[in-house]
Amino acid sequence: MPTDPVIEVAGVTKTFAGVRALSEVDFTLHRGEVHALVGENGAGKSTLIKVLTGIHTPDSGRVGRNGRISTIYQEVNLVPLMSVSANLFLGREPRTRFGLIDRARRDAEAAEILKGYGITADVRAPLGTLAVGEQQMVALARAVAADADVVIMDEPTSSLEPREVETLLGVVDRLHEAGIAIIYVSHRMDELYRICDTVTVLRDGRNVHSGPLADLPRIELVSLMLGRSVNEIRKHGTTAFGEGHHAGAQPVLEAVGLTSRPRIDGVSVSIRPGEVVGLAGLLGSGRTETAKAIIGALPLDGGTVLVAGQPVPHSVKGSTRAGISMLAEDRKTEGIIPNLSVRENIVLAALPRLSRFGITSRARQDRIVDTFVTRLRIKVSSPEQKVAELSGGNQQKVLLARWLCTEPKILLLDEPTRGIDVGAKAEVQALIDELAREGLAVLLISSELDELLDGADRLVVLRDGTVAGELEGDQLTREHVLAAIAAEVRDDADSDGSD
Amino acid sequence: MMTAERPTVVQKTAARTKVLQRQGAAVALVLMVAVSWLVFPRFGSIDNMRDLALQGAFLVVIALGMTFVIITGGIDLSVGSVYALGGVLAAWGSQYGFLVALVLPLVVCGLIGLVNGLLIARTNMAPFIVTLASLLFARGLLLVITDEGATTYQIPADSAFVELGRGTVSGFGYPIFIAAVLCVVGGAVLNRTGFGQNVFATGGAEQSAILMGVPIARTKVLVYTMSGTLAGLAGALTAAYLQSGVTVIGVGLELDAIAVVVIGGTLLTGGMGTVLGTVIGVGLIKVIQNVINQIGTLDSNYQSVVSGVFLLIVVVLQRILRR
Amino acid sequence: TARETEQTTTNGGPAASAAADQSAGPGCARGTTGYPQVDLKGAVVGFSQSEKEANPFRTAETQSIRDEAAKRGAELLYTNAQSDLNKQISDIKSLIDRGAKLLIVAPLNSDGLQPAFDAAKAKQVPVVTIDRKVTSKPCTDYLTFIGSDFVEQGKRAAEQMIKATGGTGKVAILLGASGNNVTVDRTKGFKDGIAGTPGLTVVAEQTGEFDRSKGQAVMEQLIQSNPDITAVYAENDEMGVGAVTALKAAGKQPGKDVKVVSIDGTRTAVQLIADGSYNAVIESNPRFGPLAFDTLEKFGKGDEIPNTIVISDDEYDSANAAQKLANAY
Amino acid sequence: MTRTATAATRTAARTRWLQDNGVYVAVGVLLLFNVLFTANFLTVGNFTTQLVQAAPVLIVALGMALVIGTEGVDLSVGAVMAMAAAIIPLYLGAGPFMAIVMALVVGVLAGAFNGFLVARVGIQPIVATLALLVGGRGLALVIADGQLVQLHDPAFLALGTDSVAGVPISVLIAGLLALVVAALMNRTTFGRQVVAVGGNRKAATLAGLPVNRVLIGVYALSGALAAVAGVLATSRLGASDPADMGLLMELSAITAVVVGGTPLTGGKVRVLGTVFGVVLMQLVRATLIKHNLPDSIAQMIQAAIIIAAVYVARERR
Ligand SMILES: Nc1ncnc2c1ncn2[C@@H]1O[C@H](COP(=O)(O)OP(=O)(O)OP(=O)(O)O)[C@@H](O)[C@H]1O
Ligand SMILES: Nc1ncnc2c1ncn2[C@@H]1O[C@H](COP(=O)(O)OP(=O)(O)OP(=O)(O)O)[C@@H](O)[C@H]1O
Ligand SMILES: [Mg+2]
Ligand SMILES: [Mg+2]
Repeated sequence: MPTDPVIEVAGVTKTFAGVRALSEVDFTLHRGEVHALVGENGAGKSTLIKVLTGIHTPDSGRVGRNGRISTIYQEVNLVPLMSVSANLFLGREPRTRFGLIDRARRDAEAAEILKGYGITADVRAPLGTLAVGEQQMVALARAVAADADVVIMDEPTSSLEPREVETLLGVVDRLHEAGIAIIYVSHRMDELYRICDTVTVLRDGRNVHSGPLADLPRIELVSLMLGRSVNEIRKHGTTAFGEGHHAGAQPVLEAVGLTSRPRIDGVSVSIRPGEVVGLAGLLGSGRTETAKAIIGALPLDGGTVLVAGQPVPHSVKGSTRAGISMLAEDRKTEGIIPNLSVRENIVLAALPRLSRFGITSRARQDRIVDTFVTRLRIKVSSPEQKVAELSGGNQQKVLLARWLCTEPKILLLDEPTRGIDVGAKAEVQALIDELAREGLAVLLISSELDELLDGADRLVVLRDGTVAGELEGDQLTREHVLAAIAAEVRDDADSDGSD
Repeated sequence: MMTAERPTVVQKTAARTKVLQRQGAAVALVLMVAVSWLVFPRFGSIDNMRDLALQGAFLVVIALGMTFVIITGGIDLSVGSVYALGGVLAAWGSQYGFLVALVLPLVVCGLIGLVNGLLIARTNMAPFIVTLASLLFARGLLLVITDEGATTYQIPADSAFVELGRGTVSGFGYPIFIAAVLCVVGGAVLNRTGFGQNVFATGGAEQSAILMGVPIARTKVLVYTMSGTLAGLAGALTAAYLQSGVTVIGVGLELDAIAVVVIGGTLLTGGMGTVLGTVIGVGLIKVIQNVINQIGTLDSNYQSVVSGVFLLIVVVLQRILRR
Repeated sequence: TARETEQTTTNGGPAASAAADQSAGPGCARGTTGYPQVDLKGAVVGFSQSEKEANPFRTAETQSIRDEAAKRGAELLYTNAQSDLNKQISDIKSLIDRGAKLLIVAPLNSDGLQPAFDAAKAKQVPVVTIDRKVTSKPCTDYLTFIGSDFVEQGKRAAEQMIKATGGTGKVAILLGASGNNVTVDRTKGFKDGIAGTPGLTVVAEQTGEFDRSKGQAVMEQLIQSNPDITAVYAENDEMGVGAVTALKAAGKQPGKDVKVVSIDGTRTAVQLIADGSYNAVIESNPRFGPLAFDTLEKFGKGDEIPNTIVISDDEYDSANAAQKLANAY
Repeated sequence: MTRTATAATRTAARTRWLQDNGVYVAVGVLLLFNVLFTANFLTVGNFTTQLVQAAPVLIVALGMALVIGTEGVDLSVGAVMAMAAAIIPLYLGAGPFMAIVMALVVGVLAGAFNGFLVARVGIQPIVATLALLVGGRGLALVIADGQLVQLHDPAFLALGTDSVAGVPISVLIAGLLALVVAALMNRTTFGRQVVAVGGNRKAATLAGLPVNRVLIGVYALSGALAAVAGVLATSRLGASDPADMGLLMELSAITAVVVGGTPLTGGKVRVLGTVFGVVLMQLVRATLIKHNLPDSIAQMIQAAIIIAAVYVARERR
């Protein structure tokens, strides 16, 4: 292993309005190594990265860089209104003889590059029209194409499904072979062990461990992250889901023939009380759209939604009133209200219920907020902290709390564990389990197959906006699902390398 | 190869929407012109067309700068005052020759724009309020220069500078050609240069743009400087055309400029917009004004009602087309 | 009209009596300019108004032109520039385009209408400007100017002020809109007028933008900080009326404790004189119709037209306000 | 969670404090300046004058603050004031109550129309309300036939001239409305929904909030408040003056709101800040007039003060 450091950080401390995000952190990245950066939500991973790249200036400490850095940030950081190719080449566009941007060449090269990442979308379309996962791939392509010495990836796979994860890991391998150093942040253990040479564990803003990864048993790594003993953790399996649930007989939610051209066409889903139904499919297969159609956020060309046999008016308000809640996939643009406090974000949807004649009651709000902050272990300095200041995972928990305090009958969860750490993930999964046991009907959308297989009692598989099949009981195996998801896609059969 | 092989239905719909978005204002303009032509015989006369184009030219120059500003997600309320100031400076400067008359307003107005840009980019103050302050400032400066408005500087009729505003090519005034050239250059800068890409990125998603290494601050400073300079240029051209530095012009002009940019399909929230759209927007506003005049008998109080209604129809129409 | 026949003197004279005595430079005749002859009857006459008819002066001005056109059997084309100079230029061009053979223009501003005059010249259309004198050349760029002498108005206001205050007092001036040459002239005239009266000092001059409520607001501030103000000169009636309201609210008796003099001649202000809470108003005569059409007719006949035709402005004070109330607009 | 009281955090806290309270400090400084350097400043009459003049601006600014809270802006407030002014003489025959009610109805309708354009048709607020800014004043002039109308109804005029316990009625009304709006923002679901819609409209929609109703409500409120301001200003003027009533009020109101610390980017409404923003701008105007500065210098000083006030209160990155 080469020992020449490309990044060297010593004693870095970074504080935000009284919150210490990093405290005396030492960190070294050597040329050509793939370095895992792990830790709980809010441990300071993203902050460390922003210090490394110079976005944040540390309060104290020394940052040494010895090479060009290129970064994929945690939230997709591209410009949605600009075209895909413009995003890919922003800042280094090919020029014509007159020094003007050569758009034809830019588009052609972009299409060529993106094909290598399995994206065949029109590169002249606005980036925002792509699915989140596709956008993440564009960000990846952009970072890689910048020919840097260091590539930093902050949770690059959190919005990718298995096939794209493979593509991405392939890219990492390629970069690794080319001698480029990589910092890789992820909450997914499998990935880390597959590709990383070394690991740094952050806890509460401190570096609690740095060293080779292969020597470190998985369980010990988790224990380092959480600061809990190995024994305590050993109880859990891959996911925190329990056995199947006892569902009621009559479906509480029936969505029949949902059609919203061109995204989904005749999708039907029904869920019984106490049942967790998983929605599986490739990126862009229309899972998010199905959930949005059910909640009434997508204009429908056809189809109806029934709750307990009664048709629900097609609007978010109507659905909410009927007892449906949805945790949106993209928490940044569709979830949090950044300038409001944690408390205000949590009670937002339930506020009318917590008020009398439109006058709010602070005491009732505080009670409910306290309950959920404790129950979901949301890491905040106070409920009055602005939600925008929380780490990604904690924001996700705030959103979950928002929906749980509306006491819904039906909960639609679009990627509920995206970007949250192992500890929190287990909690969320256990929570889903618990909620189902309490009689809630849950629709679970996840790009992680394990999560779907373990968590769902039944799987509805979508392909190109239509239902491609339903799997239950014995059929709930990896092979069956992959076969159903990607019936036509040949190269999928042998992509099962990640477990 | 320009595209991926197989555009999906989604992409095709998106493309179609884009065409309509772009042409919403154009469709409205074509309709307006066609109807006016039929209803008012004098509308289509060559004299009327020349005058329309000339009146539009001054606004186009200002709106061009405003387009850039708005695409970065900003706004520039100072252009009306800066325009008037530019005219006064040009008229004052004309006694020292052509070059002073032209350069002085550009420099001073550019400086005001630069200060706007610096304040906005470096201090995170809202563009609306910063440029509102410079609206007051520029008007104040104008009053200082003109002895509280008591002095109006005249441009000697034989000065070469007058030719800039009054000269014509087959009846069409020079300002029309100047505006046209500026638009072509502006369009190229916006779409075909790195600076143009930065303008889009800044307005589209500022935080992301920062992370992508776009020089946000520099881009903002540049667009406001540009807007100030162009407003100054429009003022100078107007002074040349009017042969004097009239002090009372430009009041409320910022709202006209914003309206035409938005009518032209540029998103007020930033990140999207075209120069051509702005030109079409100017066309629409000027045709509406012209048509109101053609009606002739309209009570002066009704004129603003009609303008308001027209404005409303155009934006609603555009909005509906966009769906 | 009935009002016209009431007039007697040059200065105190009624509305539409022209005093052509102040004409400057040589006259202007059709023969020397080469304009075609146009018979007023049946002729298309264009009138370009500068601002909305939202104040009494503009209303009376437009009405006077409309009435006179109807009386003479001329067809009147009308435009309103809505306070936009560029629009006034287009307006004038479009009037010519629509076939106006004679033009009456109420300029928005003294400067800046040159392109419009050039267009009229090119089409051989004579232009009479009213109410506000422009800096272009009479007889060449336009035919003649009919209107008041604003500096003179200011001077007369000063005379009335001296009379009302007895030559001593502290005066607040409510200025018109900044940058407007009416403001400039009326200020100059007034200051010249009181220059020889050392007892009168100007303690404040602030703009009320020709607007009643702004005049009121400014007066409220001034009377608080300078409670010893004894006179107000308002550059139009609207601000004067606003000042009266402000003075009353501050516990002063306008017209007595604080003398008020203004310029315009609106019904409201003249009524206030009659009621005793205002001291004097210098008229700014808006009834240009008869004079303008007379001038055009004379020009058509080939007579020589003076470069400037000063319309006579009446004045109102406590002695005559009640009788002349009907003459106010 | 680690909390440390380092020098850096203390400085941060101090700037934060100034950022939150800058407008109050500015008002204090300006008051002090006037007490020291302006003749006859410390009189009851003078303070009454300042409050009376500020009252209509404050009423409009309250509505504007709500609109800005939803990430909108209402350029039509001045035109709505003019419309209210134009309506009054038409109904004064049926008594002042009727006239005021009709003016308010017009204000609410105009505002709701704006709200409809913004919420349902999806037009950007600046442009949607610009249409009414242009057309509304024209409409007012058409209603009034372009003329200023002298008003003589003593009961209606009393609204502008009378006081209760030494406090002018218009000031009382403005103060009361400020309290109501403050309660609305801090104590009601509607208030929370306003900032939620302004903070992230998409998320608010997905959270099942009645986004359209909130938007229409906020614009209707702004229209209603503008109409109230129009009524008060008219009664104080003693005349209905649709041509000049509320001219450029939109800019004064927006300035006051922003100077008071409400960001134009929405998601936050500061009611007390708005009150002080209005007072600050009123004091600035009064100071400039009382010191008899020429218009040119006065405008430049106003510009500088706006910049300084907003600079202090700006959100730091
Ligand atoms: N801009 C900010 N203002 C205030 N606090 C912040 C800011 N950015 C981060 N923090 C705080 O710093 C701590 C570390 O956050 P960071 O985003 O680095 O966590 P992370 O390890 O990336 O978590 P995750 O896995 O959830 O993304 C958190 O407590 C967070 O609330
Ligand atoms: N705002 C949008 N405008 C245009 N097309 C969109 C938009 N949002 C999504 N799409 C397209 O609709 C299709 C389905 O959407 P989406 O990708 O959200 O489905 P999904 O199955 O939920 O995938 P994901 O794994 O990202 O949740 C995709 O092809 C995507 O490109
Ligand atoms: Mg992170
Ligand atoms: Mg999805």
